[in-house]
Amino acid sequence: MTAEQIFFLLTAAVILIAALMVVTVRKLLHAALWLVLVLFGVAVLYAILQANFLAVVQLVVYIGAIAILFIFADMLTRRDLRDRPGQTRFNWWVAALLGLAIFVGLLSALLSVPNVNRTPAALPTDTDLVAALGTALVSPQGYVLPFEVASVLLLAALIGAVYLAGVNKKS
Amino acid sequence: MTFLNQHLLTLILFFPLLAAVIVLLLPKGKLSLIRWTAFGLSLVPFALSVYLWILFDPAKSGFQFEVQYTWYAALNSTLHLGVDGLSLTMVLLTTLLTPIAILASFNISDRLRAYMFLFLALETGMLGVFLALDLLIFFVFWEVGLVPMYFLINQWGSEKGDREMWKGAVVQARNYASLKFMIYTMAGSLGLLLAIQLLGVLFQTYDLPTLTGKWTALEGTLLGLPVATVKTVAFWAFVIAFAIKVPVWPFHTWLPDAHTEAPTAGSMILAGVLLKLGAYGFLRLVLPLYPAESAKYAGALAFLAVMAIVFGAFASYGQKDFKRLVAYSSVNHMGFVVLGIAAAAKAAGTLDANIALNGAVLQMFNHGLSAAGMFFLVGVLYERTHTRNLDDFGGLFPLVPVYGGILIFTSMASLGLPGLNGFVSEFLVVRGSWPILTVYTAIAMIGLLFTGAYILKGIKQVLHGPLNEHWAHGEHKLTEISPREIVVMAPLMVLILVIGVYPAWILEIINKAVMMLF
Amino acid sequence: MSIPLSWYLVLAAALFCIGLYGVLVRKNAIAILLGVELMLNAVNINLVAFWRYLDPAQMAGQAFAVIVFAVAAAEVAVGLALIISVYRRRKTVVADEIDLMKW
Amino acid sequence: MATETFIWLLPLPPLLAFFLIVLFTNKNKALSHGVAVGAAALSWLGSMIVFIQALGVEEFGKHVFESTINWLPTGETWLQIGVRIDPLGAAVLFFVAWTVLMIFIYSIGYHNFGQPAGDHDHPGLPPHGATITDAHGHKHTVPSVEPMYSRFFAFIGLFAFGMYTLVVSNNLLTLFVGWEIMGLCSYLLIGFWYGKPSARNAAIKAFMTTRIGDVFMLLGIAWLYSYTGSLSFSEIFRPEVLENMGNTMAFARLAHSLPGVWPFLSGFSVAGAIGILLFIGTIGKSAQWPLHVWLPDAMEGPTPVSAMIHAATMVSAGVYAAIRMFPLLHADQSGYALTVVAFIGAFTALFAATIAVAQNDIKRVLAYSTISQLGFMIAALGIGAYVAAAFHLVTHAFFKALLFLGSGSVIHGMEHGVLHTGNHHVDPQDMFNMGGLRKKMPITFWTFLIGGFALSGFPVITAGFWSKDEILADAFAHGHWAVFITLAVAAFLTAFYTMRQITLTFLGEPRTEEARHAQETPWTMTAPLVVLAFFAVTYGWVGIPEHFPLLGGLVPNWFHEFVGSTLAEHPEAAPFSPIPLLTSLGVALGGLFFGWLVYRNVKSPAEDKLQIPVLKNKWYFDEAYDFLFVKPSYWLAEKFTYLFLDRGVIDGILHSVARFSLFLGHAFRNYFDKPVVNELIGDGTANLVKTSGQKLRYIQVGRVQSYMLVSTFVLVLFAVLYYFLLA
Repeated sequence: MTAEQIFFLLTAAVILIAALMVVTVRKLLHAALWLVLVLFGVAVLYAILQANFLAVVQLVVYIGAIAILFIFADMLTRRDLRDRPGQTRFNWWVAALLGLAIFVGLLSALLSVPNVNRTPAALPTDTDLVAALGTALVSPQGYVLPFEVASVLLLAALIGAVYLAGVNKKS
Repeated sequence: MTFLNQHLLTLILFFPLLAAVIVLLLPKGKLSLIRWTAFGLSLVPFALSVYLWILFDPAKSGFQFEVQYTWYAALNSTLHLGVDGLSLTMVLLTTLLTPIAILASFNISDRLRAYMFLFLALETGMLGVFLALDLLIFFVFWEVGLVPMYFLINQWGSEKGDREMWKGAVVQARNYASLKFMIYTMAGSLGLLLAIQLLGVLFQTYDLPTLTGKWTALEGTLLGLPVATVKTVAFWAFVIAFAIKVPVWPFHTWLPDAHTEAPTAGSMILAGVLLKLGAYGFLRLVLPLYPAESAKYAGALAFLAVMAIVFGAFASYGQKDFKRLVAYSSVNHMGFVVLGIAAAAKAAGTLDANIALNGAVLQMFNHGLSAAGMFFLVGVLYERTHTRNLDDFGGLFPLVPVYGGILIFTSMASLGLPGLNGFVSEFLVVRGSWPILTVYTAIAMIGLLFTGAYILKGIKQVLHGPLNEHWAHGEHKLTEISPREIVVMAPLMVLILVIGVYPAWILEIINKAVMMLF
Repeated sequence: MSIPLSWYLVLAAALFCIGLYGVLVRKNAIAILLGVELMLNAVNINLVAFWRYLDPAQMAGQAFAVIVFAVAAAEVAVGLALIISVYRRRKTVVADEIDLMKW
Repeated sequence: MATETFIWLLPLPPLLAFFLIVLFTNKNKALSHGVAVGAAALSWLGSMIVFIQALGVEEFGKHVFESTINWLPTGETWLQIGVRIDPLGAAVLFFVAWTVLMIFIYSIGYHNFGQPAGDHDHPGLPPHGATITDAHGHKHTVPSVEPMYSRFFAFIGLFAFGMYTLVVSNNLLTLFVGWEIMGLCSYLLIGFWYGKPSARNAAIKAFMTTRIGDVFMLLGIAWLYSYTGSLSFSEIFRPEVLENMGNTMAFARLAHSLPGVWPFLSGFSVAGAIGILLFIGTIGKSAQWPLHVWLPDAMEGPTPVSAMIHAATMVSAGVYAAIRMFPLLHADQSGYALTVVAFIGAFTALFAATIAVAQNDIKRVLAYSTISQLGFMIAALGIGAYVAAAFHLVTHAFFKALLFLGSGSVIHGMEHGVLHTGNHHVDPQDMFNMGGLRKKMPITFWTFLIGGFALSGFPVITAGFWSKDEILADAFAHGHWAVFITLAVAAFLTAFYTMRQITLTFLGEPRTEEARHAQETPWTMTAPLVVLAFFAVTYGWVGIPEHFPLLGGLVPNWFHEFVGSTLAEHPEAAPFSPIPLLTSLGVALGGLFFGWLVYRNVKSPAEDKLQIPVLKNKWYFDEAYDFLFVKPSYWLAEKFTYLFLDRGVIDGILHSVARFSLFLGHAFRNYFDKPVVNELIGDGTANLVKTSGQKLRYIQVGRVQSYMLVSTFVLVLFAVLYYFLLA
């Protein structure tokens, strides 16, 4: 077992524990903070995988924007659940069983990938991976279409969010 | 010019449809604009078919001006058009009668655009049958022609009159007539469709020239039956479809109803062209495809033809309704066509058969002229008096001398007076059939005799007699035939006379075609 | 560098199922969205891992990971906006109480 | 221009006149009759030129004028039509040209040209007279002009065209064309005053009765054409063709299958059968028994003129056609065909003469007389007397035309009288209303007398004597006793009723006020009478038999030589015998004498002892035909064919099909569609869905997570199923 593997297992443990906390803690604000930890762990994984750009984006977008958004939303609505007893629905065990079943299914599916215990492929030495990603995203031979669709989606989400969350002054 | 020559048939066939659409696009209220546009546009196919007539080379065998377009490749059916002397005559008749019929319907103002649209669409339908050299196309146009005529009878037919089908079931006469016309013809064509499909599936083509040789040469078994049996069944399927259309006795009873209830121009086209579709079917399909069966069953066909001639004449004589009288005369006259065809079928290839067929085809053309004229004249009277009952007329001659003269002239053509066209064709049919079907021809003479009887009855009941005071004065005053109506009659009368005096110009083309075909 | 691919896959599967569990059992609508985020991250791990282990020259894995980011951002934005909007009207963020369309 | 080409033009002027009048000049009376008479004159002139040229040709019978053109394409060959003038044609053309021209001229006067329009005249009714005021203020009623004056000339123009066409034809087809066109004109002219119900019925009767004959004739033509491949006379009368037709049995198959049943019919040769079919056409056209009924009624036409067409020219065409077909009839080996012809002719001659005796209408007497005289010709033909038949045809045409025009003149004169007295109940055609007209109408009287004597066969000077004598001589010479006796009796009756007519009309004293005021007719009417009277006398002299006592040989028997040369075998003139001569002298003079004797003092029909009902009523043929044919055919047409067969049976079957379909439809709807399809399947499904939906809606709790739970559960379930069942 190499150091790298140990590091990976530690990170994985952090991620999973934090994730479990996210779905179980009573206080939503704490859950959001646990989520930050999960996200951070994932960023570490990206780094291990040498997807440096994504690791940075993960930090900036997820932790910096999305997680903060959750915290704000929680604060805006926190009055509500403060006095209620459980944060978990009555049939949590059904969900847990189902989750377990799906986990088994996913495992059996994922692990049937040929040569599943392979080691990483060699990185191309002559190219800058970030530049390659950028080119791939905007070149017609690459993924400009999904990219553009995503940008349209974002725009739509932007407008939609403003419209939904904004206060309608007339009513 | 090259374009015109190469696509002449296509133009003739589809121009009326184009014209129909154009008429539909005109502003609604401009009645005279619609009338004149429809009339003017309908002259174009006529001009084209006259041009076709001029270019046509009677000495060449086979079809001329052939064009073939892909149409339904999956079924191996193509839009294959072509003319020979037979179809050329019919095309000329159709394109001649349509403008005349349109001119005859200038008095219509109710839903005029739709009326003219149907008329022009009808022309395409009829021309399609005459021009098609592909069985499926033939059938399509055969059915297409029904629809406009159905609506013309149903919507613009005579408004008065009921028909009791059986005790308690009284329907409006024009509904009854249009439905009977439609259902009867369609019922007849079911067998035709099946038989066509049989041929098409068997040979993987619907092309008539290709099929003819293969089908007639077919031997052995088919569908588990001897080919001869299958052919006999298919033969009768064809014959019944066409016999209903012609119509041959006893399938004729739709005709008096439809002709009587149709609007004047509708009756003209119905008698002038639509009936010819059936006879044309006999000539174009039945005789070439079933030479052996035709010869075998010619006697039966001749029997039915003679019944049509005799009973058609009798029934016509027994009418009190002027239009119905003329309608039954069509049964009588078309009987001669079928008699000629039967004779030709029995003795194909002989001189007698040739003469009989010449007569039959010429009779088709001639009946188209005289029947259209007669129906128009009945319509002229009906439009003014709103009655067709012969008992209401009588003594009209002093009131409408010009009309009377024209009526007598046209009646005489219908009667088969020598010197007018009807005689030539009837003489040829009788001459051709006599050595082949002697007894039937002799019996048919009873019909010829009663042709005289009903024609004279018509003239007597309408024109002759003491001056009719009812129609002579006041609001009922009968007005003389108008210049427009004379213009409608003029081309018909001229052709009637010209063919009667010198028939060779048209018979030469028919004769050559008949010689090559059979 | 000798972490097998399967480790990533197992991790991603586990994360996904935890997220799913969160989505299914949490009462708070915001918490449900948190679960969704977990699931999306699980997917992204898979995408990047496959990119790295199969063919790094092909940028498909990374590119779609980027797009998943975008979708996640959009989802959170709209989702939270909806929740806030509902909260303003009904004074609740409990998903089970937002049941106007039942029956 | 070659004569052959010229002949083509002969029929055209009247046709042109017809179209000119119909299309352009019908408003102008003078122009119309000018055109018509001019056309008739042109044709007359042309005919005379052709006739004279024909006389100049040596052996004209072998070198006829003939010209043909292609008319109808029939396969590889053509049906040819053409013109031909041979000796028979020339002889007929001669009298046709003269009589036609005379009719045209006569018509001007008869229709009162130049008189004012009538007070109450309608087109379609005879003119009733006009009232005019003269210079002194007196009112007179004068004859008024015919309202349809121009139309009349158009019709007779067309008629003349038909007659000329028939005469110049070299083939049966154009002969038939002319024949039928005349039939049409006959119909139009009989029905000229279509306002009179009797006229319109008579017109139809004439057309239909002759059409019966025409239909048979058409069959004969078709048969002849298909047998010989031609219709031209020169082709079908070639000796080898005739011999072939004469020796071939017509009904061989019939005779074979029914041996001895119809020996008479099966004995016919093709030539005989075709000949008889064509001859039936003649029976109709020439009004022979049993198709004679139309001709007397045809007198409903404008009095003398159309009557003349129906008595002198058109009906002669029937006999002409029969004479033309003589070689065919003669070729029949069995001889049955000629026997039939002889029987019909002789019977008609006698039969019609008996009716003529009892008629009071001046025209009807002449009509029956015509039937009878045509019977003479037919009988002559039947016994093989070809030339005699043709000779009587020509002479009869002249004197009968004369008599008819004369009778028209008489009627016209009487109408003057009627207008004068104003008593319109007096029938100007009834001979018992006349009497003593010889002083009032001298020209008419003398010409009528000549015509009457010619008809009676007054010896030596009249044409009728020579032609009738020749027929009797032939019958006697060839031993046809039955025909001889029958014709002799008929000739006696002829002389008798002719003298009765002359006596009642002209002799004695006027029996009515109207007859007293009768007037001679204008020159346009009397001039034709004089012309025709001339021929009625002189035409006989061209055919005096060579062996006739005293006169024989003074003039060569030109007619016999000329017309006889038409046939391939020149017929022998009958040898002279005193018995037929004495017979014809006896019956003619005797008949005339008795006619005068009996009727000189008769004043009214009541005193007429010969008004026997059976003769008066024409042997009840009209009634019998009405009962046997007309009424049944009407019943057959309306009741049986239309109402029973078409409306009842055929439409009944169709309606039954419709009814059965309706029944099926109703049954299907009521017993399958409604209970099974609608209720069980249609409504049932809906109800099932509705009920289950109502039950199931309670699981729609509106909780997002519950839905997700369920869907996840199902997902897992399917995955498990997939895994265990399919993978």
